[in-house]
Amino acid sequence: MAVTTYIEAISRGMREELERDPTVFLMGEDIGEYGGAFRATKGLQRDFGAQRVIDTPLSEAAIIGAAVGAAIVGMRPVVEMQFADFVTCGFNQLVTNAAKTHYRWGIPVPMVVRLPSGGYIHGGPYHSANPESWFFHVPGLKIVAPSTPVDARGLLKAAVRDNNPVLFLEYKYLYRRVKEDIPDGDGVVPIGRAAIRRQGKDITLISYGSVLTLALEVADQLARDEGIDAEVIDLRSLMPLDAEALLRSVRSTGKVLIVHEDNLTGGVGAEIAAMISEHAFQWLDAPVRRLGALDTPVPFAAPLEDHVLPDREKIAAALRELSSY
Amino acid sequence: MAVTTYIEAISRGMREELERDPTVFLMGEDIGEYGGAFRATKGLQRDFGAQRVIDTPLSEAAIIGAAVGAAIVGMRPVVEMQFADFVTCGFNQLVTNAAKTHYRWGIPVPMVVRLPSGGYIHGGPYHSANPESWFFHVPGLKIVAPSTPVDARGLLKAAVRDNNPVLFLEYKYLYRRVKEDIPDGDGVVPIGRAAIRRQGKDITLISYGSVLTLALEVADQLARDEGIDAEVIDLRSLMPLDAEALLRSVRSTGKVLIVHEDNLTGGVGAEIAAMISEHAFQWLDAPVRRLGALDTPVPFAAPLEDHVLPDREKIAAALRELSSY
Amino acid sequence: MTHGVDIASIPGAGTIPGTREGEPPVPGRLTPGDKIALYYYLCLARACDEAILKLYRQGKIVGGAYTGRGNEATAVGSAYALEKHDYLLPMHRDLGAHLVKGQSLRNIFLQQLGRAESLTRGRDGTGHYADPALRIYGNVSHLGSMIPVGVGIALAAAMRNENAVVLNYIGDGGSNVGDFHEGMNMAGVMKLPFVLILENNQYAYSTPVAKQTAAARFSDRAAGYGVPGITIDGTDVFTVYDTCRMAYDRARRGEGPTLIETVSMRMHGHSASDDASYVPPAQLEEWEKKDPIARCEDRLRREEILSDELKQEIHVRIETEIADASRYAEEAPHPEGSEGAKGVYAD
Amino acid sequence: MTHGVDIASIPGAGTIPGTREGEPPVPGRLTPGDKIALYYYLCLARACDEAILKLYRQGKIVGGAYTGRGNEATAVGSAYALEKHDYLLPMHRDLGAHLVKGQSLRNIFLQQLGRAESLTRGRDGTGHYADPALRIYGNVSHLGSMIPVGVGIALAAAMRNENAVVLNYIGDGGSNVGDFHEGMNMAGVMKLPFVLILENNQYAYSTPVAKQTAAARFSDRAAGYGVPGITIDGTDVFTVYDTCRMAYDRARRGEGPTLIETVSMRMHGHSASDDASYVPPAQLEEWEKKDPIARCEDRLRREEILSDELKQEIHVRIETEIADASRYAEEAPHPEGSEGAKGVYAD
Ligand SMILES: Cc1ncc(C[n+]2csc(CCOP(=O)(O)OP(=O)(O)O)c2C)c(N)n1
Ligand SMILES: Cc1ncc(C[n+]2csc(CCOP(=O)(O)OP(=O)(O)O)c2C)c(N)n1
Ligand SMILES: [Mg+2]
Ligand SMILES: [Mg+2]
Repeated sequence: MAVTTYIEAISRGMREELERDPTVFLMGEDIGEYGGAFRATKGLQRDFGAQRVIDTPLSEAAIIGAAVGAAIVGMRPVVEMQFADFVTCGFNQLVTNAAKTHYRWGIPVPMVVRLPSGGYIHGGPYHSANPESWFFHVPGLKIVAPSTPVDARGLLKAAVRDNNPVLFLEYKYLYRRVKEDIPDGDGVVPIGRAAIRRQGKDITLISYGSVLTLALEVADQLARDEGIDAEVIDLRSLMPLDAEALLRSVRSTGKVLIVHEDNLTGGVGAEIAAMISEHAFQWLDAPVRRLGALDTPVPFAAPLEDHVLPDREKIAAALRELSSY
Repeated sequence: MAVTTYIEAISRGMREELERDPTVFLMGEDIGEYGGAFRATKGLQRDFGAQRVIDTPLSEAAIIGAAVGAAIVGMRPVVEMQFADFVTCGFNQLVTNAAKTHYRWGIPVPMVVRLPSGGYIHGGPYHSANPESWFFHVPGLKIVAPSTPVDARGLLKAAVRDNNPVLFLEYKYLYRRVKEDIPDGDGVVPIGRAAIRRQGKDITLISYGSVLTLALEVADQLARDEGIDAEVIDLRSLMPLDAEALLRSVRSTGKVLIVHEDNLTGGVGAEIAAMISEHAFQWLDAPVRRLGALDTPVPFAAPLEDHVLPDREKIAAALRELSSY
Repeated sequence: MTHGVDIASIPGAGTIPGTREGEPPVPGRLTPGDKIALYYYLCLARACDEAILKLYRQGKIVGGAYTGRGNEATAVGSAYALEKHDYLLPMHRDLGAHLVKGQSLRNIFLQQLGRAESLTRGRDGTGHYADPALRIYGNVSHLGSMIPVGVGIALAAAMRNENAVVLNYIGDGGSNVGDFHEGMNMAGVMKLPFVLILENNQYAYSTPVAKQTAAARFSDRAAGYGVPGITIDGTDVFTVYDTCRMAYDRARRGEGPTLIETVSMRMHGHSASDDASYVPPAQLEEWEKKDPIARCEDRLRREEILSDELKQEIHVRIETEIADASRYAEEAPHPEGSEGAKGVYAD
Repeated sequence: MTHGVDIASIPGAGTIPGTREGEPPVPGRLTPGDKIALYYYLCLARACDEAILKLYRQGKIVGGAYTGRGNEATAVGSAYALEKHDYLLPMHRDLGAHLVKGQSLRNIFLQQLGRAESLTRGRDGTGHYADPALRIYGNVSHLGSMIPVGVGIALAAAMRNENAVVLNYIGDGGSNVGDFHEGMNMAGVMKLPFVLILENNQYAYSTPVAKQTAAARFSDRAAGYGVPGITIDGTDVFTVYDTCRMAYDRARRGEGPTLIETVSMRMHGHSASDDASYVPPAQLEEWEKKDPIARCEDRLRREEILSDELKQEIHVRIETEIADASRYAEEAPHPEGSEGAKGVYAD
């Protein structure tokens, strides 16, 4: 198998689902001939036609709302936000229609919203969004956030096949930075299951997305250089959360660091920390620590962005602090 | 002083601010002659004119966006969402413009968004919203959630005078249910300070809004009947959060129950539980417990709504469980 | 028995036809049976509204009660011109459309009362249900939010060559929400089989149209989407029927959406708890003269289709039907509380 | 020196006038000095764009680089017709408007490079700044989102009887976002002094107008808000000036907003990283003939206002100004990282 980048893996996931199921179609701004701002859909309109890879007007609410409509009558739309930031314009459609329809009507809403997320690319306050926390709180939505090409393809396919609205967070920072062999076969990665990326006995480090890749590097380095042996868990799915996998690890390490790129307060890490603090109370040897971006918009200039977002140094410092607690 | 209901107190707060400061004005759907769906603005257009109490088209995004515009050039708009639920239609304006403007531009955005919130009124999935969690996570916004008439007036006034966008959660359930004497005088209640509603030594019960009033009843009853002596803290402000007041109480009780009406997962309670579990680690005698609505939309039929929302029985059960931990 | 038509002669073994399989009559060619059916549905919708109001006054309805009084011709005429496989996305004053599309009165009342066997199993109220078998997809409270959804259904229908039309409604107030714009524009550029009826009933809650928009006519908005727009009398069921039928034909021919503004008057308050004291009485009096039922009756009498006898028969029937359904719903069990925890996610 | 005009004779002690205190000339009555100023700003905007592109190619600009090539006449002409106390809310291809309204080149480059002393202190880039002294309020990325904000500024200006106008822009793509609809409708019904220029430059990123809307002209949308709408040639600075001046007058008279569609061509890719290979070369060639600068120069030559000498003088001046500003910005310090933690809330 050829080495595949993260974005190629997403692309391939879409292609395979378009081939497999005629009810699957794509919709979004500039996704047709152009192949999307990041070229994730490149070649797909050519191969599947303008009926199944649809260029839309610049209208996020209509895109998401139309996906809901198509989904409730049996189609499986996969829509792209050009940047995750712009999902705020379609927010109402997601929380009012997509999330609440199955509960009210008993009708499945199989749709995927692709969200090119995150910072570390000097995009500034409007091209660096980590939108998960808003939707994490909304019953009826699922959220996945792959950090590897294999998971990106596999979770994309699982999302397409899921009968619920799934937000697919894909990381611009990872698009062309991470590569791996993708084995043949269906490769669906089930939604709701975390993966242990590094076994360890001292600290449970929970993370996802871009910053997971940084955390993993740091964990390796600290194990090598300082004997701090962290178990690194990649959440992969944020909703549903694989609570059992987290608790299992915590029961063996007794210490937890949660790292997310999104700003700290009210982030997904708050729920995880609350959950672990409650359900692993007697196993904890130290307070559950969280590391996230500072509670600011993501600034534009590099030194500012560097200061605001979590980075290797901050992760290392947090691990050291916990280790010596 | 006459006995004043919660909604009259809000009304009075607006009236006093309109009188005090000519840059204050009101905007919203049906708020003029009609006085708003709940009559919070009744009489204000008559007394202050249609220039300062402005009926708008049915356009939540334009209402909130226009408030941002007026605020950045020096006015102090107070806008009403007819129900908090509809703020989803103006979500983008709040998070994209209102929240990020001061950070980016250094220009204050003094505006208030009034959000008639919450359930217990059989409003169903679209008239029962507790919207705080979405905004709690967004740096740049403040959130207050009064549970008494005195606080409703006092926090409304503080919100109007604040130089930041403030979301003012007001509880439909409380509108005509709670009454109290409002003393003369300015009565501004500072944003960011919690209030101890009941002193107690066994458990710290943290809550706000409608459900705080239920929690307080339950706490009184359990103290009387079962000797469980909870300290009840009314947050009043969610952002900024009065962390010091919470930690102070926890350090003396060693046990915490957080109760909010909003659904549990990813709610404001998650952050509070995470914060307390981290910063009061050595003082905790039991895991921090949370009680919130089930993770569903708020259903319409009474038995369903009753089952989904927190109520006296569930609060009592949680207190008992903690007390015997 | 008048002019060769009586209620029993109507096709459908005693049931009055609503939305049908295959093409409904072309404009101007309604049979006497169709006309009686229209009259029946106008009266049924109103009587059902009245029964709901009565339940409300008895304290049996906990949420709000919204009636379509004054709007019956729009709801009934537009739905009657649909075919069975078309999609209906009604708004809160379109009870007549639900009924014409085949919804049972029992389901209507069960929804109002939030009972366990209602179409939403008590999870949501009023017209907020879906009935995929009838291709009815109800509304949400958030005005405008169903327009993009309807557009998406039209997109799916077009992709699958269903030759189906999506009929959606919006109010004069709701039409100022952004989703109206995004949805209509998308439907226009994709030439989707989507018809939007903009029910201009002079008020959005307490707000008169003049405070909602400076547009002379709401149908003027259509040109901005490259779509035909027309303003018609929303109190004349025949005008509504004919106009809609033409719009649906156009949609089926692949020529895209139409925006139809129906002008009428909201004859009741916004909801049962609103006395509408902000509406000038003279305005109501003026519009009372254009009562949709009276207008239809007039015409049927002029055409000698409706006799006193038949009218009596129809009203007795309606009374019985409503009494039955409303009693049924009142006696139906409430949902079990624990049901409320279920069904957030599909399997 | 030609026809009684040289650059030194222009009012403002050697500086070329932009937006001024008091009324700018009435349509058709621009002085030779004004015309030279317009020419100067057209050239300045383009040269500044080119300098930004150069920085981008040198890897010095980290975010995207968006140029206004082809749009200069719209940006410059519309801003030149403003008065000093009017509000400007430009979009991402309106650099000329920033400059005319008085923004310094140094601040433009400081923004592009995200330096500590930029107007946003590095927190945001490009035109995303505000300069209250000049009454410039920049854009956010979210297209359409600034329209309601502009409407709110117009509301405040009207409440305070400022006799000020708010000028806002939107693209052919961005105009399909719901906020366009809500904002225009609110401005219309409140009769606010709000002018929206809809820059139809044929493309939204890779999407041609024909895939954005089926409307024949975007100005057809104005009637839906009870507002005058007009479509003009966006490559002729004089047409733009005259039309805007009339719209601002109307706004100042309290007659409400105007929607002006300016038709032009986006002559570069969407951003510096887009080669726009999806644009047919013939289309670009056709539009090259309507280059805003060439058209202005032609006219000024015909009117014998612009000589080779003066042109030369202007271009030398522009070169110097840009070199100075760009050098200044490149040498300016980056912000301290810790600054990023500050200023989320106002005191
Ligand atoms: C987005 C949104 N904002 C506000 C409301 C509250 N609300 C419910 S109905 C209504 C008036 C609707 O008027 P119109 O659209 O003209 O419909 P009508 O009731 O007159 O048929 C309002 C303001 C809502 N349901 N949705
Ligand atoms: C709400 C929103 N959706 C998507 C984008 C991504 N985006 C940035 S510019 C652009 C095209 C804009 O086209 P147009 O409005 O015509 O302006 P132009 O660039 O042609 O001047 C797109 C899709 C955005 N900025 N905002
Ligand atoms: Mg109406
Ligand atoms: Mg464009």
